[in-house]
Amino acid sequence: MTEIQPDLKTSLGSLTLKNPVLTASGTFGYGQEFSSLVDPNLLGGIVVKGLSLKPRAGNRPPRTVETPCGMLNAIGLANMGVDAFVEKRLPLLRELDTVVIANIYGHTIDEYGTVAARLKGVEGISAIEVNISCPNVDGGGMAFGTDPDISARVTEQVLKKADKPVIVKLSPNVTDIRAVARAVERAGAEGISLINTLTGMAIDIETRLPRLANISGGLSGPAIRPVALHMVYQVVKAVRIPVIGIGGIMDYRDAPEFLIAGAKAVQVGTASFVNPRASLDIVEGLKAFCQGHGITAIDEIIGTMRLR
Amino acid sequence: MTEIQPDLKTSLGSLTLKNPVLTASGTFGYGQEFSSLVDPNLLGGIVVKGLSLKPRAGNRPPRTVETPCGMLNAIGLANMGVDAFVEKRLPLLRELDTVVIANIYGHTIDEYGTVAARLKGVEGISAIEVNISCPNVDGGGMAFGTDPDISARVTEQVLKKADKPVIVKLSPNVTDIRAVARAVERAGAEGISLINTLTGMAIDIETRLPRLANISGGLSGPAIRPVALHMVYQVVKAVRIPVIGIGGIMDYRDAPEFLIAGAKAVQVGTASFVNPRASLDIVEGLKAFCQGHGITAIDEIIGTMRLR
Amino acid sequence: MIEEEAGIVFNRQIADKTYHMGLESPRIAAAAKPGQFVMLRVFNGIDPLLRRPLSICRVGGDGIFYLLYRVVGRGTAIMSRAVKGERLSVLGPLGRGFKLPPPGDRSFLVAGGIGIAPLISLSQVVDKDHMAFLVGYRSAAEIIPAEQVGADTSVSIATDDGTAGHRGPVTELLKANVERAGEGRAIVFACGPLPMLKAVAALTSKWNIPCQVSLETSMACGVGACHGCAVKSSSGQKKPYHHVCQDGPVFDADTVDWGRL
Amino acid sequence: MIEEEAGIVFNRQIADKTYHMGLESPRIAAAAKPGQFVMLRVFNGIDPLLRRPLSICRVGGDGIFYLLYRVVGRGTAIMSRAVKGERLSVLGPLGRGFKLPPPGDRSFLVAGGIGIAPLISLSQVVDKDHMAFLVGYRSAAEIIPAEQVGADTSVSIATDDGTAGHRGPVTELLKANVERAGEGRAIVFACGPLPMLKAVAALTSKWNIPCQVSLETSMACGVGACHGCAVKSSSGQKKPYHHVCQDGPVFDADTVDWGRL
Ligand SMILES: Cc1cc2nc3c(=O)[nH]c(=O)nc-3n(C[C@H](O)[C@H](O)[C@H](O)COP(=O)(O)OP(=O)(O)OC[C@H]3O[C@@H](n4cnc5c(N)ncnc54)[C@H](O)[C@@H]3O)c2cc1C
Ligand SMILES: Cc1cc2nc3c(=O)[nH]c(=O)nc-3n(C[C@H](O)[C@H](O)[C@H](O)COP(=O)(O)OP(=O)(O)OC[C@H]3O[C@@H](n4cnc5c(N)ncnc54)[C@H](O)[C@@H]3O)c2cc1C
Ligand SMILES: Cc1cc2nc3c(=O)[nH]c(=O)nc-3n(C[C@H](O)[C@H](O)[C@H](O)COP(=O)(O)O)c2cc1C
Ligand SMILES: Cc1cc2nc3c(=O)[nH]c(=O)nc-3n(C[C@H](O)[C@H](O)[C@H](O)COP(=O)(O)O)c2cc1C
Ligand code: FES
Ligand code: FES
Repeated sequence: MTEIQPDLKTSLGSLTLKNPVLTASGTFGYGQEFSSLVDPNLLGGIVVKGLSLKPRAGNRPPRTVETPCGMLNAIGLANMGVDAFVEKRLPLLRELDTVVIANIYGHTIDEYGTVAARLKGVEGISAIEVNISCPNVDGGGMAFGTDPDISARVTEQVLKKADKPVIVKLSPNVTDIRAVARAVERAGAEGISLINTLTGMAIDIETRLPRLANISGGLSGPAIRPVALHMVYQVVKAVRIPVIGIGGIMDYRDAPEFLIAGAKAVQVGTASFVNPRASLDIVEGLKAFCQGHGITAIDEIIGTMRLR
Repeated sequence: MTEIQPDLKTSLGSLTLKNPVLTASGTFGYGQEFSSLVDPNLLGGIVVKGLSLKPRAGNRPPRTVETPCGMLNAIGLANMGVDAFVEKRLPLLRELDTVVIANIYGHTIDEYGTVAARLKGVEGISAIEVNISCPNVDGGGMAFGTDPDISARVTEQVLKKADKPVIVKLSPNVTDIRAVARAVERAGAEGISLINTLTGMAIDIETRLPRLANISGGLSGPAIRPVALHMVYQVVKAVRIPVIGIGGIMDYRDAPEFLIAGAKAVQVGTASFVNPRASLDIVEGLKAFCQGHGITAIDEIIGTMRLR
Repeated sequence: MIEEEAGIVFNRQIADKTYHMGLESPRIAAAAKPGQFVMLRVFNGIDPLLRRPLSICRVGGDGIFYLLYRVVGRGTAIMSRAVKGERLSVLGPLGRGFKLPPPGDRSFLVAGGIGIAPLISLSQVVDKDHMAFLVGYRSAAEIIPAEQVGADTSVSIATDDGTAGHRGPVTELLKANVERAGEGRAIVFACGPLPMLKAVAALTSKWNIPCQVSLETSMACGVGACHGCAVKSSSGQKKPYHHVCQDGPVFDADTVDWGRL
Repeated sequence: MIEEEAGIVFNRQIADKTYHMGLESPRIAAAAKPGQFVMLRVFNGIDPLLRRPLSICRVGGDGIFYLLYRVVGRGTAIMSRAVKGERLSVLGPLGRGFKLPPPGDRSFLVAGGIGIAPLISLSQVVDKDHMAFLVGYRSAAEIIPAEQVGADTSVSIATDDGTAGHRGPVTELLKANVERAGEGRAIVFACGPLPMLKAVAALTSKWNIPCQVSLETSMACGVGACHGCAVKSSSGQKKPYHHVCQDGPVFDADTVDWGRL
């Protein structure tokens, strides 16, 4: 075991990351909230909170509730809107020496395109991550991302308006994640990230009220990791574009599971709430893991799951 | 708080249960394994391990692995076959003064019917629970239960051959659980139970082998409870037939969540491994809960979720 | 914002279901202001998963800060079993604390039960000659010995059942105290259960006296990253929702939409 | 099968990463047979969720039974921090233990590391005059003081690195002992890592000596309800898979398909 510095670089299509650890959208604010504890420059990248065309107030509270090894959230995609983001938050993010990815969503297919268009020519954003898990207002409330065709149309629309690499973030609440993955690949996505949250709910048995004002919400955290890992594994086998694994990654031992399953990078979400330094700890843990196993480049473990 | 004896009786279509707590298929063996610790006569009912036409050896080990607040299993539906069950296990089950439900599955739609036919005229079984979560050999490996039409056809086939009430047990690995629920209701199911396990996997980062020989398995335990509760809530609103709630119920505080969401009964699965007396503790806990809240009959809380 | 493993200096029960804990963290102790809080990781596992928000009750000169907490669920139950010497991860100090009144103003500190916690530290910095510290409990059994946890002023008590002090809600004490004080600049600081806060907010609004309240919501991150801790702001505020962890936990009562709480 | 909260009588480290725990449960102690195991709930939460299977190392006359365990992961780490007086839920005794040889038969007990646990209780019931107890370790640092945990016979040690006893695998000790013993009815009992068990099974099969092995698999229920603990049986057996928790954990070596383990 020599103390070599393993090469943690990884690539997502045309994007190169200094290491495979990003923060997940909606869990790291706009990158500044944790900056006194985590130097974002040491991360592979930051995915900012979902941006919509107009500012959104979000859902009524309560918006979060703890569940076994997880949490439900129904934030309701509260955000300042894409224009305010570019004006107020991006200047600071631009100073960073790491990849910044803008997570976007819309209420209609067109709106997805419009948000992407607002980011056209804007400097300091390396890629767009398209959240297709939000309810499709035109489509009766089921999420865009539950239908391969609509997922593809959203992807095409964003690609038409965007001047940056487009990553599509899939919803796990589907029968066949591979079908959605293939559809967005065919539509031209440069990468796929998954999973977003599983839909769930909780009830207060004393008041008989749902614990979230929105009734249902998105389940995240370690509880969902096995589901996330399986979907990542399935999608890696179904498409050729790079995959980013997300879901319940808490520490450096969880991240390699996703890499071994074939993900090129991972995103850390809920873990940042529990341990604000989680993403950085994972970068450092991965380095030590490589050193301890004589791995000189993280690439060497990606997609290397063996079979019995 | 008077010490009245609350009435815990509940009904599932034509079936009456002495209380709303059953043991879930595959987690309580054939009812005898735990009998020195739990008197099955005190439970609302027992659902036996899934029965197939022929005996099945099951998957290669390892078959189980622990995950955050949950476990994955890939037992592979190991069982002695329906005929051996009737001959060897049923005689003892027949002595019980509680509802015994036979959980069945097939590799083809026809086979589902054949298994049901083998239970025709057989005494000691109160109802059949049809597991439609197993991979559809004819259908490329996706489970029968992921397609509303096939789910309906399985239901019809079983109904054609069975002389007992038929409950269909749904898979949660679908985009729209309501569509499947409505399809099996239309096909004539007398009740619906849900959820079966979520598909998941885990990888050993040292050996880079999947932790289950089968690669993927079914996630159960408290981790999945929020997902289960949400699906139960959705299905209750979508159908008129009774719904049995299953998924991560560990103690008496979890069961009322499902009842309040509208389930007429619950099944206790993984909890029995952690606490063999879990099902009985839940019966007793429900009784105390009713007493503590001035509820004279458990019926009074079913489907009483309030909205803010 | 500091995150570190703080050693438990002591952890003891001081009233029914109520515990007092000292944590050694010179950096957090040095930075804390009255009304701020910490996010505490109650143990080193993943269930329960999230940190618990707890007000900084008091800061000692010795690099120790103190919590006062009531056991209401799993997290606080785990806390209550922690022993001296254990180290717990603390993130803090967080949020905006109380804005202090100019010296000479009369301060009325109004607590309901465990709501006394953030007001203890406030009581140490406001002008003691013009302060009344009023605490309501359901019953005498619940009384938290305020002097033992750092209130170096005497506290007036109200109990719902009359087993100690004034019989009736603490708002009646507040009314009496404010009336007795008569004219002059005054301010109310309140922390406690929602119905109490609503009543205090309604009274101070009627009296036209400024009022600062410390609010509680469920929190996932505690630092403004998740947008989980929203409370509706009153009309006329810039944002539709305040974030309790960043904009609060202390708010001017008239900036909050009490009807939606 | 009994399920009850058993009080910890002691819990102490006795070798590198290895602990010895006494649990008071007169009913389980009274019912236990050598080779049986318990399913232990390492603490009262839901993560880690499942019980841990552990062999009953020894039973005292005083209603206490003893475990010998190695810290390998989260559950055993939690166990190692438990203190006297805590109560842990135990389910047991479970499974089928060793079938005892008729008196006069020569017994060879072969353990690899922590595999010594079930053999300790066996050593107390087989004919001491015709027994050899052989234990292999990687290194001297790992040696578990067998007499301290209840072996009232002397133990021969082998270490891979030669830091104590015979240098080499414990199977070499076994070979030497069996050869030295010469003709006459003999039986081997083995517990330890899989490669060791395979080697022992191969040797005894060659020698045509009966061999009983205690196997480990992951277990969810421990009582035959989940079908999780399968190991492939050798051809000619009635069932395609044994269930370790019910049919074992002790098996006749020739009933197991070693190629598929
Ligand atoms: C800014 C702030 C300061 C606080 N200061 C104190 C204090 O000084 N002393 C004290 O005893 N309590 C205080 N609380 C309340 C305290 O956070 C909760 O009592 C505690 O989180 C309950 O955790 P539990 O695991 O015991 O309960 P559970 O009910 O098991 O907790 C489940 C979840 O609900 C959340 N939760 C439950 N009750 C509350 C609540 N009242 N407010 C916010 N989240 C809640 C928990 O954080 C957790 O995520 C404060 C809350 C906030 C927001
Ligand atoms: C019948 C039987 C008897 C045993 N007797 C002993 C004993 O006396 N002393 C002792 O130290 N160990 C014994 N073991 C092994 C012991 O069960 C494991 O070391 C222990 O479960 C590891 O738990 P963990 O949480 O520390 O490790 P983790 O790796 O965190 O456990 C994760 C999961 O894997 C399972 N697991 C991990 N290792 C094993 C293993 N080797 N066998 C079975 N399941 C495993 C755990 O039970 C748990 O479900 C026995 C195993 C069996 C099946
Ligand atoms: C509070 C919260 C807010 C989130 N907001 C967004 C969002 O705006 N856009 C998005 O694509 N995903 C959002 N997510 C999903 C996460 O990015 C991530 O996909 C999910 O939480 C699973 O990862 P985890 O288990 O590591 O948290 C949010 C998650 C949480 C917990
Ligand atoms: C080991 C194991 C075996 C199972 N076998 C079956 C089965 O044979 N048939 C079936 O319908 N469900 C089976 N299930 C699913 C359970 O009945 C239940 O639906 C699921 O575990 C969720 O409930 P829980 O979280 O309470 O365990 C099995 C579950 C486990 C853990
Ligand atoms: S708790 Fe996360 S933003 Fe306030
Ligand atoms: S562990 Fe469940 S059957 Fe053996």
